[in-house]
Amino acid sequence: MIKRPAYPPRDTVTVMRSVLLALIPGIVTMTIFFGPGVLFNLVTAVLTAVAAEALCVSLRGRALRPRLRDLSAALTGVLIALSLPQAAPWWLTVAASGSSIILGKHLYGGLGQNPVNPAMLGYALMLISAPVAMTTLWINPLTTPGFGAAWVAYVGQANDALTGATMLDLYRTEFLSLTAIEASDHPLFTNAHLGFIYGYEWAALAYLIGGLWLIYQRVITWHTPVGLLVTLIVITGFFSVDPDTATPVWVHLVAGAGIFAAFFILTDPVSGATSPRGRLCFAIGVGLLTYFIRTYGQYPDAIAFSVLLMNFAAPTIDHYTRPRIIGRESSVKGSGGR
Amino acid sequence: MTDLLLLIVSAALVNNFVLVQFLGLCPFMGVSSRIDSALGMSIATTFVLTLSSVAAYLLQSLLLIPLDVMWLRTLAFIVAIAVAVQFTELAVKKASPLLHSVLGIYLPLITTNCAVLGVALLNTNRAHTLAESVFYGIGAASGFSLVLILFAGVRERLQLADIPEPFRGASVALITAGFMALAFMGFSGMTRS
Amino acid sequence: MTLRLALFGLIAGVFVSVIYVITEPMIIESKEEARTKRLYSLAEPLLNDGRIGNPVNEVLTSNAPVSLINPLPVTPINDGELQIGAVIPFRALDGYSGTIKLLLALDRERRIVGVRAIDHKETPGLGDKIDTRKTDWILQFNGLRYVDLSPTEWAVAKDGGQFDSFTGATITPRAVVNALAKTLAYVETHPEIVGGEK
Amino acid sequence: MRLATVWLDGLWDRNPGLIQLLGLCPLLAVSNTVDNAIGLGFATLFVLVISNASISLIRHLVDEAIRLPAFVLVIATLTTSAELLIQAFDYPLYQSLGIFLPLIVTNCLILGRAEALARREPLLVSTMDGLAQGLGFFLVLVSLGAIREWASDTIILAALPPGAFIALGMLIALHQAIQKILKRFRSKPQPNTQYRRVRTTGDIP
Repeated sequence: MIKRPAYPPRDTVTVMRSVLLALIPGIVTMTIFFGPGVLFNLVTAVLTAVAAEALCVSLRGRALRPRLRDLSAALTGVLIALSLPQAAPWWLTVAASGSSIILGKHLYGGLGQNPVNPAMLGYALMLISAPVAMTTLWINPLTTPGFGAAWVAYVGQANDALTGATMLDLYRTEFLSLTAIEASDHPLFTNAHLGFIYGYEWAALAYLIGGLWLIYQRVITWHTPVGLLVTLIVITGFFSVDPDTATPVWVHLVAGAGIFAAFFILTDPVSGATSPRGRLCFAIGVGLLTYFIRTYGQYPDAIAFSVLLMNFAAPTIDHYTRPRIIGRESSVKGSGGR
Repeated sequence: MTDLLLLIVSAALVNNFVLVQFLGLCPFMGVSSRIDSALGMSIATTFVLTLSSVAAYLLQSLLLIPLDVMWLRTLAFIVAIAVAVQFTELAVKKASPLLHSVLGIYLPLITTNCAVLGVALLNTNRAHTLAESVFYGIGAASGFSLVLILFAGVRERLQLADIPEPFRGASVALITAGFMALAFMGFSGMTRS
Repeated sequence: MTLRLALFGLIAGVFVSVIYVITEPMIIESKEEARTKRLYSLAEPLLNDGRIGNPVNEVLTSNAPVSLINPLPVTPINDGELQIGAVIPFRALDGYSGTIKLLLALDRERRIVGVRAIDHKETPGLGDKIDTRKTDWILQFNGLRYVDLSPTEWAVAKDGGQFDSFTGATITPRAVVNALAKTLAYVETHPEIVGGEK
Repeated sequence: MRLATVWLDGLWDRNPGLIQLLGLCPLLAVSNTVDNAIGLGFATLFVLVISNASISLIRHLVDEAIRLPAFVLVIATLTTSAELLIQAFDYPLYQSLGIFLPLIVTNCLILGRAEALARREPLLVSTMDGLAQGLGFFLVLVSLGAIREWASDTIILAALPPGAFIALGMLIALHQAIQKILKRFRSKPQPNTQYRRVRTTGDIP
């Protein structure tokens, strides 16, 4: 195993390997509850990502081996696979992963130069382009499919009985006429172990463990995950005065991509803000936007949009929070004036 | 009051003037290579946009409708905008020469910023009242300013990137603006009007 | 120089005015033709015999559903002197993204001739399938009368009704079907709107 | 020879839509369907040709002080006329073009050609330039419309705002790639790219 380094690891391969290792508990839990579709997605997305990376690098006539060995394409593949619906057909995974790498990364010259998070860009592109597949093919963890059923979904004929909308979506569409008590009679709540939502509770816990390990390893700092999760808890708590009309706090926290994103998506060092204060602003921004888009927007899980929006805000945040080098610029912080 | 605030949110985020309604793209692409110049352009545009919203409303309700010459609308509005820009320039010059040296260069550009004429036309198309016109103008201007400044920040960063040759310059800028429009689609459907 | 500019302005004004005077009658005709064409695609069978009358504002009774605006602008369709049907606007207030505006054409027996969504902000690829430019979903109501089904059957299949919704969106088709049913129920009790008798 | 350059510039080398990035607003907004694209393309072409011609005719009558307002007046007059004519002959087109029909007034391309060329050149060259630039704009608008309409059957994104930006960005990349290949075959060096850009879009320090 990797020892706890005394200083933050600078080398890309080490960082990527740590993040991939930290995702293992999440992948295992997801597979247990949501079936082998998770693994199909994973293999497809990683293969597509690596192939797209190889294609782009060789088209530009650059050296191939160092790019493939740094694992960054594979990590993008894993992240996009874990964000997609578990009963996604193969073409959706291929398109999402391919567009992440080609449009999100190599259009801007490859590793370290992308202004937005490639995985979230791929996700958002698919959500707009194939909204039916992206919103209806989520596996209901109470009816985990076997290998056969998962394969059938993978080739494009998902069984309606196994799939549906996400929990966040159900709150927006189906639970509207119910009281909070009636809504919590949903089998996904009554079967849950930790009182959250069946299946999602263990997945969230697994991502949390992986994420905490990353902080312990000093691969990521606490600012981003704490910023996002605290903001999400505070704002959803603030607005859930009337439990009959508001989606409960724990659903916001556990049912969507909240914890996964807090540790593995927002922490992308390239497309986020750079200073600790900037990262905190970035994460708080994502939290606020997520709440408002989830509550009032047209598309269900808002993490991807919020991350993209804050990615675009990151350079401006940096512009105003970056510690200035003394003597180089007159540093009137926050005013931007010259 | 809530309605008026929603009008701002709608014009600034949900139906962002630049990224959703495609207005004011020329300055958006032209003046967004640095945050500081974007900031100057934003302030100047916000001022003129609000002023011309009011001017267009008055022109329409005091002149065009009573005389029943609505078909002269385009002609009348563009003249009003040109006058508003000229007026702003003079006023700023008198009030603060310092401000004029900062904003002066942006002012002539604003006459042909289609967002300014666009906001006037949309106000009349949607039969906005005076208050609604003003708030719609403010919303449009803040939406324009927001994306202009954010995009300038992104473009400062892109200048350092090793972009593949055919995509350099306008191509990558437009595609990135497209991704920004994609992110703004998260806001779609937020105001229910 | 200002004088010269004013002269330019004058010439411009005169030029535009001349064009306006020439085109004005054509514009009125063209506008009317566009309106007829839009109604024609909705109420074709009725318009084979009938002609579009002038819109009238019908004042509704207090029990009118929210799907109808009051007073209701009704476009009658006449065959000679006799009214053989009407086109009425209605709306569904509970779409996924706000109000969906629709048009409904009924014959004098209150049979649906056509329904169209004319303005909505539903999600592209999901809720926008109510639009005839995307799918034919909304054509399934053609030929139905309100009394052909029981009130509980006037609902989407998910709510135990007769009408299939489309994959991915529940809210939008539900909103349309419910608003349509309420509108039809009201017209059933006020048949004079479409030129019929009780 | 002079006219050949005018045509080559308008259609390819300095295409208004792909190189000068003028008239971006209508280009992106109205390219959702081919019909709209053709309608607005023609309207713009009409205004551009006649405005170039008339500005060339009055070029000795205007001096520095009233140049800009006079040009705007000419363009606004022509735009209003185009608006009225389209209403008279194709009302549904008028409705689907919405505010982008009156917004031809602020299309930087038109004022740009007036400033850069028509106010100095004789009638024939100015008219030809208007035709060439307008046709260049028309072709980009219609191809963008065709691409977006065709792609939107399978990719919903193509019909939506982000699709417009991305499709135009891709077209520009294609143009730049082809231009690079063409460069190798052309014997004479490229025309000076430091053209005087119109103040409407110029990059400001």
